[in-house]
Amino acid sequence: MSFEVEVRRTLGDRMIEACFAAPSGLTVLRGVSGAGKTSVLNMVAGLLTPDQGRIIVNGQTLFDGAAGTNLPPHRRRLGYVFQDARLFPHMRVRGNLLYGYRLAPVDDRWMTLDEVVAFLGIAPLLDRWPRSLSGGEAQRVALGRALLSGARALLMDEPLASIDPARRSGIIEAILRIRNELSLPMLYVTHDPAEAEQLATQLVTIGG
Amino acid sequence: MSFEVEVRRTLGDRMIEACFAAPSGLTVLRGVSGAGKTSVLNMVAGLLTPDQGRIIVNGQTLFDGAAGTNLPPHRRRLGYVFQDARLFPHMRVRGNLLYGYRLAPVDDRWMTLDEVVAFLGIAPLLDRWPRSLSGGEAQRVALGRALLSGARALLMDEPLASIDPARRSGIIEAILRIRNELSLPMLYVTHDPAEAEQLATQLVTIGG
Amino acid sequence: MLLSDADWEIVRLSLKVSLAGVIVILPFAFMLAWLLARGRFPGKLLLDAAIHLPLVLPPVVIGWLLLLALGPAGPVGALLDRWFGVSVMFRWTGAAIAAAIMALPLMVRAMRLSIEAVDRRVEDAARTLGAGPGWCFLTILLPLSLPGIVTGFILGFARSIGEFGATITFVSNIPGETQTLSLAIYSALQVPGSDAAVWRLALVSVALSLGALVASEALSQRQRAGRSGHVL
Amino acid sequence: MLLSDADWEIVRLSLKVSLAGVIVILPFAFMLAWLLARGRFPGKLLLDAAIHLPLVLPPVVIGWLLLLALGPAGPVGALLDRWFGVSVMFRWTGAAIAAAIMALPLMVRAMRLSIEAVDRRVEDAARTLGAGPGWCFLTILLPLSLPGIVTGFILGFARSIGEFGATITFVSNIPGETQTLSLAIYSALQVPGSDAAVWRLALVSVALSLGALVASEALSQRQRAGRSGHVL
Amino acid sequence: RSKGPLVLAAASLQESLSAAADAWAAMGHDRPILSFAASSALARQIEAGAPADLFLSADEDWMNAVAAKGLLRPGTRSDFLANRLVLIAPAGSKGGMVIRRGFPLARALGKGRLAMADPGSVPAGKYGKAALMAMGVWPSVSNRIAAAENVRGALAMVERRQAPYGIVYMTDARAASAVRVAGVFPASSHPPIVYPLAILARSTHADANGFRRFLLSARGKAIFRRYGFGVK
Ligand SMILES: Nc1ncnc2c1ncn2[C@@H]1O[C@H](COP(=O)(O)OP(=O)(O)OP(=O)(O)O)[C@@H](O)[C@H]1O
Ligand SMILES: Nc1ncnc2c1ncn2[C@@H]1O[C@H](COP(=O)(O)OP(=O)(O)OP(=O)(O)O)[C@@H](O)[C@H]1O
Ligand SMILES: [Mg+2]
Ligand SMILES: [Mg+2]
Repeated sequence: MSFEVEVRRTLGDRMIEACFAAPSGLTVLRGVSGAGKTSVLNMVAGLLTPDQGRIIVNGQTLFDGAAGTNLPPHRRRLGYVFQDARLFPHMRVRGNLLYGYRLAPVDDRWMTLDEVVAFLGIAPLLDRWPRSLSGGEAQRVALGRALLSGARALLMDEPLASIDPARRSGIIEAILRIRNELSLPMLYVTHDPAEAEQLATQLVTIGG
Repeated sequence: MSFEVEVRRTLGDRMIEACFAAPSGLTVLRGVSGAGKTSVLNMVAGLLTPDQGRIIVNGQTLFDGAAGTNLPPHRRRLGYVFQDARLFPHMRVRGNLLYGYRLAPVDDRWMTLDEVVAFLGIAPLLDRWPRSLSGGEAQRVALGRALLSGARALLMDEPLASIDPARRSGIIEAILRIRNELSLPMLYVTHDPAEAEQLATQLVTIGG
Repeated sequence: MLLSDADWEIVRLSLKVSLAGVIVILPFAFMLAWLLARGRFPGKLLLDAAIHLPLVLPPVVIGWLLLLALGPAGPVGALLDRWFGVSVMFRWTGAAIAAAIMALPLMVRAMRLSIEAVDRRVEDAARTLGAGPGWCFLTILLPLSLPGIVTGFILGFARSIGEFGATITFVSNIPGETQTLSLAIYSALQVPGSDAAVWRLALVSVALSLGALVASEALSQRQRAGRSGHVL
Repeated sequence: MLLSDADWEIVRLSLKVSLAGVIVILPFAFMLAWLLARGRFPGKLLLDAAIHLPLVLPPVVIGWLLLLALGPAGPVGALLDRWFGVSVMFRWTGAAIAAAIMALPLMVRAMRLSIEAVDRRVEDAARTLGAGPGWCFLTILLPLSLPGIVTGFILGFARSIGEFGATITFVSNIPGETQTLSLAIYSALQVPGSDAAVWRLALVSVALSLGALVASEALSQRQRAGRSGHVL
Repeated sequence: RSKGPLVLAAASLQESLSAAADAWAAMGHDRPILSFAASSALARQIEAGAPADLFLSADEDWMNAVAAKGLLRPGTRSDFLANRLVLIAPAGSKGGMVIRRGFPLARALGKGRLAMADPGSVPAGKYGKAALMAMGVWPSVSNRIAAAENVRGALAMVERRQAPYGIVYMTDARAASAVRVAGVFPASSHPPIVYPLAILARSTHADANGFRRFLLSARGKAIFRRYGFGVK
């Protein structure tokens, strides 16, 4: 099993619950707006602590409420593409892309800067500051940053939301290659049925 | 003519150009990521000053480089749904929604809070702070805020990007109603061909 | 710790002087902070430097400059006297002016920091919704700068409670009129063997600003709790 | 304006004292600001209050407290002497300590304001990319708090150039060792008819901090220009 | 380079003692290091164990406080200088005043204030208050006092015409050109004004006693007499 997630967490007066196991490949999470998709990714990433439950990724227990296990985010080594790009405003695009790359053990890196820059088409942006990027440009940089971090699994929250159809198909191809060739497990949030169709090895509905 | 736009502006080493006239109804702007769609909307809204050109909306000249005309944003009365939601962090959802409503002359208002809340499905959110909203929730509030401002035209930058299919069709219906019944001119950015198909009375490609 | 009536009188006066000074200067400080954060005009650096003067010069010199400007023989002082028939010499109002001037640089700097941290795109959003520059300032910039205003207020209040040199030089040390806590402490320090009085008054100073601190923390806590309900 | 050799000596000493004090205290100030902005621990309010003390109490009282603690007969002073054989009494190091202590509250408050304005979600992003808490602090929080650090530095530097009461009380007024610009101005003020000397020295003070101001403005201008290239 | 003894001296001795130190240096000795501050601050430094050689206080109280703690070298204390108290007015103002019981000071002040060092704490102020009480005019002017930080502050107020009259030492009046002596208080109207001098118990400097003896010598006293002091 690549992801085994069984969590529960109260946010304000809402209760977010999720329970699924994903064999391997890419798991698409869907659900209406506000269902809790982002919250689930945050819990898997270690940014939000579940009230109770268990999170196991690639056989490693990241969180276990009963046993008191709770790995901090930087030890989980999950590449996370946030719903908002969340780039580092004080680093140029290149610095953003290499932030996780430099922290990853050499053996864990499975992509180079050049590869990422090429398939995301962000070569002209490398020396720019994040604040000057367009919506789609920032989103691509955020995607590249996560891919370069040598992660053992990917969490992607609507990574293609503001990317034009031409680029989108190129990126989808790359994601499929990562899924198939590197067999990296992924959790992927999207509202686009076509995208889900193309990418998913499994579909999970949150708050369904 | 509802929109007559002919502008040129340099951003860094990029030159953004647009030249189009829209008869009435909803004009979809498309173009690859970074083409300049957001920049064009910002110029129409008065947030970015063109280096040269003219912007006329509903026959009123908002900007004319040659004549030195440049109406400040708050006099243009255009409802703008930003690509990022850009809610006011220090006001609750209700305060955000009513911000423009309260500033609009009573006669200019063409929608009430109740109507907006109903068709966007944000009734449970009214007393929440923006920071606690999910991506799609924030996007809907931003949409509602612009609709309530009694604007004479609407600028929408991927307003449905992170909204689930079920809600999306409801909102599209509402937009169509605004387009047809109120005959409010709109500039609408989207990457989704299906959305463009449903909504557009005219298609304009930026940076084509 | 028991305070005598005279001590209470000093406390009351100190509060009056500090609060009056800081509250009156607050809007000016904010306008200056705004000018420095957002404005582009010739002489901006000079204005910036002038605001820092009360910090850079020994307080006694500031008191002396105030005296030259606002004293009966000074240009401003003469005008005040001629037009309004008021004199701030040897009056608590003069002490409040000294307190305000000494607090000014701290207040401006803190507020400026907060103003610069405000996301201008949020203000842009307000503009498109029909808010003119003034309304946008009041409803967006001002509340979003609240952390800087609170910090500026606390720094300014604490500074003016501790203000000594400029006050005694400008308006002298007159019990009941200009003898604030700091001046009373100084007087006590001059007398051998009056350590107990020094400690007592110093503790009162500390208690006053501790009170202000608690109030401000509570305020900003509440504010922060509200806005950042998002734990994501 | 011509400065005598003695004047230059005073300027050199003032710079040494202020810079040494402010630079040495800077990391501590940042840690304190961080603790107050982010920490939750019992006694936080007390720590906060303690940091404000140098602002609230008349400087002379702070000088006296320093004397009691760090003087040869004081508990800390005795330890310093026994362990390291150093004494700060009547030494420029003592003046630097006084300057640092007086600057501390201003520095902490400014830095805290900036730390509180940092978007924690950006730090979260760094964490998911493999940055441990320490690395995240160094590469994200610290640079994003730069405006507060610059402001804190300027406020602290200006404050210590203007510092007088605590210094003269703690380490006296010894030419060439503890007589900084402010103390020299005080000495000149004590001599009737020496207004020219007062003005000269005051102008030097102002020039020094104007220099610091220009440097800081240039620094933050450059930084701001870089990051906010977005005119949208 | 070798250094002379460290002398802690009351701020009002600045010109005269500097001249004496120059004379001593001209005789081939290392010039003493002079630190001028308020007597209270200097005494507290001595109490804290500061390593100085001589103490010249502006009044007996602080010398007594230091002596009581055994911090003076036995047999080295002497009442060194004497001073007189005078009533001053701005130069160019009219009207002399014979100072005797019930002299019309309150009437002469009119709406103005009487500048003097803080009568509650600063030596010159304490003497002044005693003198006014002896003359029986204290009750009529006690609410018209402008209390300054020290006697030089009081002098400055009259120099700048903030106050029509002031009470200062004869030596201060002599040094300032912008004031004139309006009257001299009878020596019997207040406790004798003496400046005690002593070597400190912790003094280690070989020249300490030599400089002390020079000050007490005829040559030394002549210097101080030039500045208007009475010498014993
Ligand atoms: N502090 C809070 N108080 C109340 N409700 C909260 C709080 N924080 C989050 N929520 C709610 O929790 C729900 C889950 O949010 P989440 O961001 O996980 O949704 P999502 O499935 O990602 O939605 P979207 O598709 O719109 O991004 C939302 O309805 C949100 O409003
Ligand atoms: N300061 C700047 N320096 C250089 N280039 C800039 C600057 N500001 C904006 N740009 C560029 O201008 C272009 C237009 O940006 P804009 O946001 O208008 O694009 P867009 O069409 O909205 O793209 P998207 O679909 O990704 O949102 C982008 O390529 C952007 O990188
Ligand atoms: Mg979400
Ligand atoms: Mg865009």
